[in-house]
Formats: sequence, C-alpha cells, structure tokens
Amino acid sequence: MGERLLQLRQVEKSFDGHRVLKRIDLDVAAGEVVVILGPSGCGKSTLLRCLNGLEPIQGGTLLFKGEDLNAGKVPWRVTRQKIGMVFQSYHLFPHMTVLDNILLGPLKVQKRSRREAAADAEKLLSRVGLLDKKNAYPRQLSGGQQQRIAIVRALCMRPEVMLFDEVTAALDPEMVKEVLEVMLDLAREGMTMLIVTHEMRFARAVADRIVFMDGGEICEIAPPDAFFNRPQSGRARQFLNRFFEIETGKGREEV
Amino acid sequence: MGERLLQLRQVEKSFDGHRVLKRIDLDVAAGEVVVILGPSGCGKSTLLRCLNGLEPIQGGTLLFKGEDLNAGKVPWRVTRQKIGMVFQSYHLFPHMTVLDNILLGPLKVQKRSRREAAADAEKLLSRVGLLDKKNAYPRQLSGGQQQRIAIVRALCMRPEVMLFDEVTAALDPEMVKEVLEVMLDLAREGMTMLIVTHEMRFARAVADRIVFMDGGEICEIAPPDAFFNRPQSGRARQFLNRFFEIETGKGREEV
Amino acid sequence: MHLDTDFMWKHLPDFVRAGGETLRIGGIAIFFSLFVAVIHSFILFFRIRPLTWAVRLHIELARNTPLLIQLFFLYFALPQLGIKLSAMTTVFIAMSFLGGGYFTEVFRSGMEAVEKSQSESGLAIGLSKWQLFRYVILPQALRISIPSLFANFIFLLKETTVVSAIAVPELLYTTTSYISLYYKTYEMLLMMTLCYLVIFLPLSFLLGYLERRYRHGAFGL
Amino acid sequence: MALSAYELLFRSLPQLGEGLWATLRISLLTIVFSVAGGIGFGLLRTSRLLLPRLLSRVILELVRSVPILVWLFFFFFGLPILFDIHLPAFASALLVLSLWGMTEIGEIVRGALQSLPKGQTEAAKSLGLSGRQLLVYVLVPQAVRRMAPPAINVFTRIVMTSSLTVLVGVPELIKSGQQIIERHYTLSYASVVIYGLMALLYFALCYPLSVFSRRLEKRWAG
Amino acid sequence: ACGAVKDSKDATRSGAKPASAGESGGGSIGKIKDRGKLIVGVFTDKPPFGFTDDKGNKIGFDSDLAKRFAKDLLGDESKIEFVTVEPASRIPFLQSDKVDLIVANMTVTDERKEAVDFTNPTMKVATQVLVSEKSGLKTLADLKGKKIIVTKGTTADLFLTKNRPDVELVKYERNTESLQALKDGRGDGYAQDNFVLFAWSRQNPGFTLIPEKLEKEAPIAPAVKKGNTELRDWVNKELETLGQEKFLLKLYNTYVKEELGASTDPNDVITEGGKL
Ligand SMILES: Nc1ncnc2c1ncn2[C@@H]1O[C@H](COP(=O)(O)OP(=O)(O)OP(=O)(O)O)[C@@H](O)[C@H]1O
Ligand SMILES: Nc1ncnc2c1ncn2[C@@H]1O[C@H](COP(=O)(O)OP(=O)(O)OP(=O)(O)O)[C@@H](O)[C@H]1O
Ligand SMILES: [Mg+2]
Ligand SMILES: [Mg+2]
Repeated sequence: MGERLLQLRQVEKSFDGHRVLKRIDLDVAAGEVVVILGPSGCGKSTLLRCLNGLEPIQGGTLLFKGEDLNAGKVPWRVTRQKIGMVFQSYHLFPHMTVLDNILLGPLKVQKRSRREAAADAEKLLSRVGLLDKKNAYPRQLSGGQQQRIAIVRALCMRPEVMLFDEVTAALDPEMVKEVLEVMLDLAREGMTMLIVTHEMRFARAVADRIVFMDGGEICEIAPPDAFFNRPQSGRARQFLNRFFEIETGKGREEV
Repeated sequence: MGERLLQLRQVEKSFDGHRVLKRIDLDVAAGEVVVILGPSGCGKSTLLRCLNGLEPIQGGTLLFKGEDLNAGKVPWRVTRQKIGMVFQSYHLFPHMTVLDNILLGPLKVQKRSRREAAADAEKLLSRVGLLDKKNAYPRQLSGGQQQRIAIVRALCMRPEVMLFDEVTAALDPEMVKEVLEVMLDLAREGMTMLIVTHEMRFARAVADRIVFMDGGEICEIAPPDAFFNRPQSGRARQFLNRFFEIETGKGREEV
Repeated sequence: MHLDTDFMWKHLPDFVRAGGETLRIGGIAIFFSLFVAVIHSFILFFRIRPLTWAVRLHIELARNTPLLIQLFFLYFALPQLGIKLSAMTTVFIAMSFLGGGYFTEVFRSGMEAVEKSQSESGLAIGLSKWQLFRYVILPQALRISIPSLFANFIFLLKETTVVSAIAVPELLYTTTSYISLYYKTYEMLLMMTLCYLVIFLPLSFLLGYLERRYRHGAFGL
Repeated sequence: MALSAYELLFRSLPQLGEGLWATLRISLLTIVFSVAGGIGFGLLRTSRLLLPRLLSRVILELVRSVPILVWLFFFFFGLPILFDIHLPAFASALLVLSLWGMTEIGEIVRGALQSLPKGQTEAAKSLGLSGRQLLVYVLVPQAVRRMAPPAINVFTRIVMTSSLTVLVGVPELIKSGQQIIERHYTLSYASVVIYGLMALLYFALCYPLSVFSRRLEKRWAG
Repeated sequence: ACGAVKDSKDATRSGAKPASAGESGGGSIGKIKDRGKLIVGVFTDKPPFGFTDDKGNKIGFDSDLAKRFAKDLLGDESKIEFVTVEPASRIPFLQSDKVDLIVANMTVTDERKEAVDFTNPTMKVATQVLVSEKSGLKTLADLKGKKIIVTKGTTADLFLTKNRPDVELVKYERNTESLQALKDGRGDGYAQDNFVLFAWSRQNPGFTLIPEKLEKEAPIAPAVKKGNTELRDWVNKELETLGQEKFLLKLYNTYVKEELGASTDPNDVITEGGKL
C-alpha cells in the first residue's frame, strides 16, 4: 500500500454547539479503500463533507498529501479537483446533457481542451456502459444510470481520492448492482476511496478497512472479515444485528 | 384458509394506450398474505392502485367478497374503508398531529365517536410502540416512525384487506426492520395482505404465496420456498439473480 | 346605447399608435427590469455586503410605494433639485425600478428553489462561486422562474397606464384625452379595451401554456 | 398664504389622514372579499368538471386583460345606462377591486393546490374521504400555508390599486394629496412635500405586510 | 345620445321611488325633493372652481354656487351631496343618473351639447398662454410648431386641439403638474384660464402672458342630463334670481378677485344672471 494520502488528526465538527464529529483520527493510504459504517446520524456524511470542504471544521487538522487543507494556503476550489465526491442523490445538473455535466469541471475549472477532455469523458462513459447516453438529459435516465454519470463526472477531474456518500441509497434495488460494480471496478484499479454505504455485502467485498462510527466517534477500525465476524465493540454488534436479524427471520406461524 | 376475499379476473389497465396490466387473474383468500415481486415498472404499484380504486381499469372485473367493485353499485369511497392502503412515502398529513391523522377517517368518514375511535387508535399506536408520539407532528418523526403511523392510520379504519406498496423503500436501512416487524405481526394475527416489496428475506418470511410479475403479466405464482429455490420462469430467475449476485460478490483482487 | 362608430374609425390610427407606444414602453421596461434583476440576483447570491442592503431597500421601496408617486417624484420633484429627466427617461427609470424590484424577488425565489445540493455538487467539482452562479444556479433559476416571471411581465405591462400621468401618449393617455375633449366615453373605452385585449389575451394564454409546461420543472428539450 | 414646508406638512395631516382611512377601508374590505372569493375561484379553476373550469377561465382572461379602469366605468356608469342597475360608487369600486383581487388570489390558490403532492390526495382517498372532505380537511389547510406569502403580496398591490377608485368619486389617499397640492398651487414645494409624505404613508401601510409575508415564508418553508 | 324617451320613463317611475333607493341622481325636481338632497358633481382639486379647505370641505366658485342651489331648492344649503368628479368622468356621471347636476368648470362646446344639456353660463373664461420670458414668444402666431402644455379637458385644451393643429400639445391631468412642467421647461408655454396663470406668474418671476386671448368668450356652465329640461329651466331661473342679488359677484370676490387683481372688470369673467 502506498504513502499516506489523507490524514485526519483530532478533527472536530459542531453544528450550533452540537458536536457531530469528536476528535476523529484516521489515515487513508494511497490505493486504499475505506468503508465507513454506522447508524443514521452518527456523522458519516459530515465526515466526508469536511474532507471536501463543504463543511468547515472547528478543530484538528485535515492533511492531504501532508498539506493542511484548512491552512488556507491552497483554496478549497483547487483541492476539490483532487478529491472527487459522489452524493446520494446524484445531483446532476438537470439543464445540461450528460456530456456537458461531465465536461463542466474539466473545461471551466481545469481549462483543459475540449477535445482532450471529451475523449477522456467518452472513455469513462464507455467504461460504465453509458457512452450512448452522452447527449441525453439527466431526467431521461434511470437512477442507476444517473449515478454512474455522477461517478464519471467526478472521475473526469482525475481525482486522487474519491468520496462516496451512500451512493446507492436512493436507487431502486435493481439498479444498485450496476453502480456497485462500477465502484468495485475502480477499487480493483487502485483508486483510493472513502465509501459510506449501507450495503453490507458490498462493504465486505470492497473494503480494505472498515471504520465503524457511532455518535460522532470512531468506535472500531478493522479489516472487513474481522469486523463482520467478530465485531469488538458492543455498539458495532448491536448495529450489525439490526441489519441481519430480519434476514434470519422468524417467519410467521401458519394461520 | 378462509373464503375468497379478492378476485381479479382478466384485469386490464392501460395508460394512454400503453398496456400496463395484461389479463391479470388472481385470487386472495381471507387471512392470506400475498407478496408481489417483479422488476421496476412491471405494474406492481398499478395493480395495488387498481384494487384501491385510485386507477380505473379498462377491462376485466375486480371482485371484493364476490361484489364487482367497478359495477358502481357501491361507491369506491365506501369500499376503500374495507381496503386499507399504505404508500411508499407514507403520505401523512403534515398539518395534523399523529392522532388527528389517524382519526380523520374514523371520525369524518365512518362517523365513529371520538372516544371509541381514539381508544382504538391508542391501542394500535402502543402496538407499534409509538403511543408517546400521538401528539407529535409527522415532521418530528423519523421515516420509520412515520411509516408505522401510516400503517396505524390504515388499520384504524378496521379494513379487511391491507395493501402495502414498497413501504420500506424510502426508509433508512435501520428503520426497515421496525416497519417490517409490524407487518409480520399483522400477518401472524391473520390480516389479509397484498404486499409489494423488494426485501427478499422479508418476502420469504411473510408470504403464503409469491406472485411474480413482469411486463404487466403474472409470470409465476408459487409458495415462497419453491419460488426462491426453484423459480420456474426464466424471467424470475434473472430477476432473483440481480438481487443475489452482489451478495455472493467476487470481492476485489488485492492491489 | 348608440355607439358613434364613425368617430371610432376616425381615431383608430391614434389607438394603434398608442398601443404601439404601450408595447414599446412595456417592452423596454421589461428589458431594463430583467437587467436590473440579474445584477441584483448576482449581488444577493454573492452576498456583497453593503450592496445587499441597497438591493433590499430597493425591493421594499419598489413593492411598497405606488408607481404613480415614484413617477411624480422623478418627474416633478427632481427638477427642483436641479435634475431634469425627460418623460421617457423618467418612465424607464421608474418602471425598471418597479419591475427590477419585482423581478428580483422572482429570481430570488427561483434561486432558492434550486436545490442546495446543486451548489454542493458544483463546488465538489471545483467550480468557483462565479462559475457556480453562471453555469449552475442562474440557468436553473431562470427556468424555474419562467411562469412567475411571465406573470410579472404582464403586471409590468399593465402598470404602463400610470405613465399617462406624465403625458406619455400611450393607450390610457390617448383614451382620457379624447374622453375629456369629446365625451365619446364609451366609444373610447371600447377602443381601449379592444387594444388591451389584443395585447393581453395572447400573453395570458402564453402564460398559461408556460405554466403548464414548467410546472414540474421540465428541463432541456 | 405662503406657508413654510413644515406648516404645510402639519396642516395637511388631517386631510391626508382622512384619505389614508378611506384607502385603508376599501383595501381591507377588498382583501376580505378577494380572499373569500379567491378560494372559491381557485377551486373552480381546479375543478374536474369542464363547465366551471371553462367559466372561471373566461372570467380570469377578461379580468386580466381588461383594465380595472374600464371595469369601474362598466359597473358604475355602464350598468345604469344599459340595464338600469344602480350600484353606489363605493359598492361598485369594491366590487371591481374584489373581482380583480379574487382572480389574483384565485390563481395563487390554484397554484398552491396544484403544488400539493399527489400522494396527499391519494392517501386521503384511500381512507374513504369524499371530495369535499378531501378539500376541507387535507388540501385547503395545506394550500393556505403555501399561498399566504404570495397572497400578502397581492394585498399590498390591492392597497396601491385602490387609488383608481377616485374615478367614480370614491375618496382615497392620492386624491387627498392632490387636493392639498392643488390648493397650494402657487407653492412650488407643495408637491415634493406632499408626495413625499404620501410615499411614506403607503410604505407604512404596506411594509408591515411585506415583512409579515417574508416571516410566513420562512416559517412555513420546511 | 341616450334618448329622451328613456328619460321620461325614468322620471315618472323614479318619482315614486323613496329616497332610500340609493345614490342615483339625475332626477326631476320632484325626485330631488323627495330625496331631500341635491347631488352635484364638482371638482375637488381645481381651485378656484372646486377644491377643498384644510379640513377637506368642498369649496370654490362652483361648489359654493351649488350649495346655493341646494338652499334655494330644498331650503337648506347642507342638503347637498357632493360627488368628486374628474374631467373624464363628468359627463358619464350625468348620463348614468349618478348626479343631478354637474358644476365643474365645464366649457360649453357643440360636441358636449350632444351629450348633455347645459344651463345658462355662469362664467366666460378667457384663456391665455403663459410663456417663459426667455422663449421670446410674443404672439399666438409664434406658437406654431411649439410645444404647448395644457391641462386635460380644459377650455384651452379644447380650443387648441380644434383650432391649432400646428401646435404640439402636452397634456397633464392637473394644473400644478402643468405649471411645474412649464417651470421645468417641458414645454414652451402653458395655455390655461387666465386667472389661474395670473396668480402663479406673480409668484414665479420670469414668465409672462401673451396678451392675446385664445378665445374671447368660452362660456362655462353647469350641466344636467340630456332631456332633463325641468332641472335645466329651474337652474336658469335660479341664475336669473341670483343675478339680481349679484351672487356670482360675491363668489368672484371670494375666490377669483385676488388672483386677477382689482384692475380686472368682474363682468369680463362672470355672467351674472346667466347672460353672456
Ligand atoms: N447542516 C446541519 N445543521 C445542523 N445539524 C446537522 C447538519 N448536518 C448534519 N447535522 C447533524 O449532524 C449529525 C450527523 O449527521 P450526518 O448527516 O453526518 O449523519 P450520517 O451518519 O450521514 O447519517 P445518515 O446515515 O442518516 O446519512 C446528525 O445528528 C445531524 O442531525
Ligand atoms: N399515471 C401514469 N401514467 C402513465 N404511465 C404510467 C402511470 N403510472 C404508471 N405508469 C407506467 O405503468 C408501468 C407500471 O408502473 P408501476 O408504477 O405500476 O410499476 P411498478 O411495478 O410499481 O414499478 P416500481 O417497482 O418502480 O414501483 C410503468 O411503465 C409506468 O411507466
Ligand atoms: Mg448521511
Ligand atoms: Mg411501484
């Protein structure tokens, strides 16, 4: 595994005095896939948003390749080009075609040439199987297709880390797979990723490490097998139970 | 199992000439739990909506306790009191408290006395564990809580059949269980139910029969064990595969 | 009631001219108002401090004082302070003051209707705040605003009647001039009504169409 | 009779006060009738039946496209001549303003009703509510929240538009001001002082409404 | 235009109507007496004809004359109801039976005679043109091609529209607006009843009157609804009676004298007894 790409040191985040992230310490190495699990409201999204500068932090430091992100030396606008983010509800720009969505960043922010960027975009589109949709508008696509476009939009900026925040939560169950497969693919190629998800099986398949959060704190960091088979903390056990109990379901007494 | 409560005979439904339900035949006995599965857009929701009179049908007959629902003898308004429906997005009335939401039907439609209906409502509320929320407004509740209220709202009309349309699809994964357990509980008590869901394990646990639809047609009707272990139609096999493939996932090559 | 149709025919050209004037004033006023509103929206979006207060003040003044008084102030009071504006200049200033205020409100709610997540995903690909405004927020806000913007066009076009008070020969001016001279009251009112119907009915139907079309926030094609 | 600007201002207050009161009275009544009529009109506009929908559309287009001034002439001067129906000046002014206000509010009601999620209607129907119950218990109470802010904006426009009623002899604020100005036509600053004062009065009347509407918008945004 | 036939029907029917039947006017003397008040349309922002005092009471040459009519017809000058009219609404008020009488500085013209019946005149107003001294305009002939301000519906407006197509007219609603516009140089001159101009030009140096009068004798008269000869005749007789006590002169002294200055002969302005 490569050098340390992201380092979080004692990161603090509050909303109106309500502490949402409490002294978070986390290192992510280049090429590593970290999956963040935890109950609703525990601060997973907030953590990713802090890493993308969408939320200012109130304490601690965020280092990206050893540089303090909040020192103000490099504007967030520049850093964000290196840290891609994909959201739960895709958030494609509804007034632009698929290709324009993807090229907005490369052309306007990175000032790349249209030819080169478009070639890049088309390569990525065909990788996710959507090259034929490049001139469609978002509303003409299914949720799963839109989410794959959103991933391409972030990838086309050639980021060094990708942040995924419950990217399949808003999808119809059938479309979950097509998106997860794109992410698996990225992982195989060595993309550094931080993933928040509720798809336990996917987490297990894709993660190098599982980070379990609860109440704004990191409770447990472990390899996936260890985490799912022998969770150390009581809170993690309780959390996993909620997911699996119904699956081993008691069924109903025959009437 | 009891007498036939619902009978669908050659039901046809089209939107602007586009056939969405094609010659649907289905019987539901009193006390039976039928789960409807099928890919997105196959007509599952439409089928439930026809049974509740929210969509007029273009052909065939719907019989409820032997009475033709579309003969116009009994207005839908009356029939609906016997056929409860719960929706994916709960659709609670945001301007009313939980109790007022629940009592609207019993008081205004069924003209029951407030005392009696409220007692009924409170009994149901405590059954789903939400008695303490009776004076809350919907926006103060989590999705799972809102959905349980929506179920109580339908139950308080004392319906003979309950229709559930993907009632957990909009919920956070952790809240799915609390809602499914209420439904399991209802099934155990012998409520007749038609359930559309994507929760396969739950379907298996709760169903007396699985109805598999595709392209507006019923492809297969089978007991749950048979359906999940030995689906007969190719389309059902394909459908089930989409759900399970990622779970037996291939993981990633170590980088 | 007997109508003097000869009289009406005789003055038809005057009304056509006046109708043209009404449209011209309205059209130019709409153009300037849009211009003002876009600048204001820009100021509000970027929260340019002292200017946002000025914009707020403008909006409140425009919405809460009658156009007639604004017009009189510009036309009759300002010259006493040594600033003399021509009737047309006055009209365009007053009407863009009014229209700018209303349109800004329309854009403001349009921008608020663009989901916050749109800004975030724009930011996440590294757009600057100006690029965000230019490429993401403004085009969407415009589209969302179209029906109420159009309703406001009609509103502004109707307000043109007020400018007859400073001798601008639009429809109402022409009508009241002839009525006070010849007292062919009903003939003149009928002519005016017909002119307004010709102008406003098509606009009103267009508005209805746009509303239906954009009600669900349809984009693109 | 050369008054100082200050004297002029002071002496004009009672007469302006009367005008203000007249404006306030007709505006308030118009607002009441517009809201009552507007709710009905909005319901007609969203009716499932063709006839009410058609009728309300025709009324809407007529009221929208014909200037208020012409309607005033029609109801006050036209009706007596054509049909020998006499409406007092105040009544016809109120009628015309309310007719106009009704369509404006009606369109807001319609917009609010149509913007309600379809799920609300379906949930109510699935409980067996009748069409009337659906409106009374579910749709209208929710629509009111959405329509309150834009409706209040219409109220301020009603206040300002009420100045047209002077045409049929109904007193109002602007006329009061003009009476004062014309009385002092040899004083060159009369118009500046009086129009300035009137602007203030209108602002005082409408600004609270404007603030109130913004409050509601914020409070009911969620 | 609205025939006399309908009128007589009106008169007979409305004679039986109780006073409470609303504000409608336009009636015969019998109806007015039944009602117990005279309804008169006046200006409220056109001094010295019809305007208001500080308290908002309606006063002026026209309004005071109307009050006198009420006193002589109904025995009490408070038995009058004033209705505020505008230049554009004066005649519709009569045509639609909203008022009995209009006393609002209305110039008698042929077109208007088709719409209403005028009584004998109460005034004959001379109209003149006020110009800036700098403009160099000396005679009416100089006005050719110039921009002249008028107030909508006034005698000057009528005269210039009809007789001077070579003059460009700019029309405002009210006298002060026209005066202000003249002062601001928005026109080369302002044509108006001369006594309005006298008083103003005394306070605003730099403006002079072109001595020539636009129209020597523009009669101004109250008006009744077309066909209401009964009321018209009553007013004519009343004006004659008032002429004997020089009532119009009294009004002149109250409202007009100061504006015109003592040197003017009142009989150049008022038509005592209704005779030109
Ligand atoms: N903008 C905000 N203002 C105030 N509180 C906020 C804000 N955003 C999040 N919070 C609070 O911060 C806490 C953590 O929120 P966060 O969205 O990070 O949780 P999460 O772990 O992503 O949950 P979920 O699984 O539901 O997405 C929650 O208690 C939430 O209410
Ligand atoms: N109101 C409507 N007008 C036109 N077409 C409709 C309408 N409602 C549904 N359809 C179409 O009917 C078909 C069946 O829709 P339906 O919502 O019943 O599917 P579903 O099985 O419930 O799918 P999902 O799992 O996504 O909820 C779809 O092709 C859909 O596009
Ligand atoms: Mg989250
Ligand atoms: Mg469905």
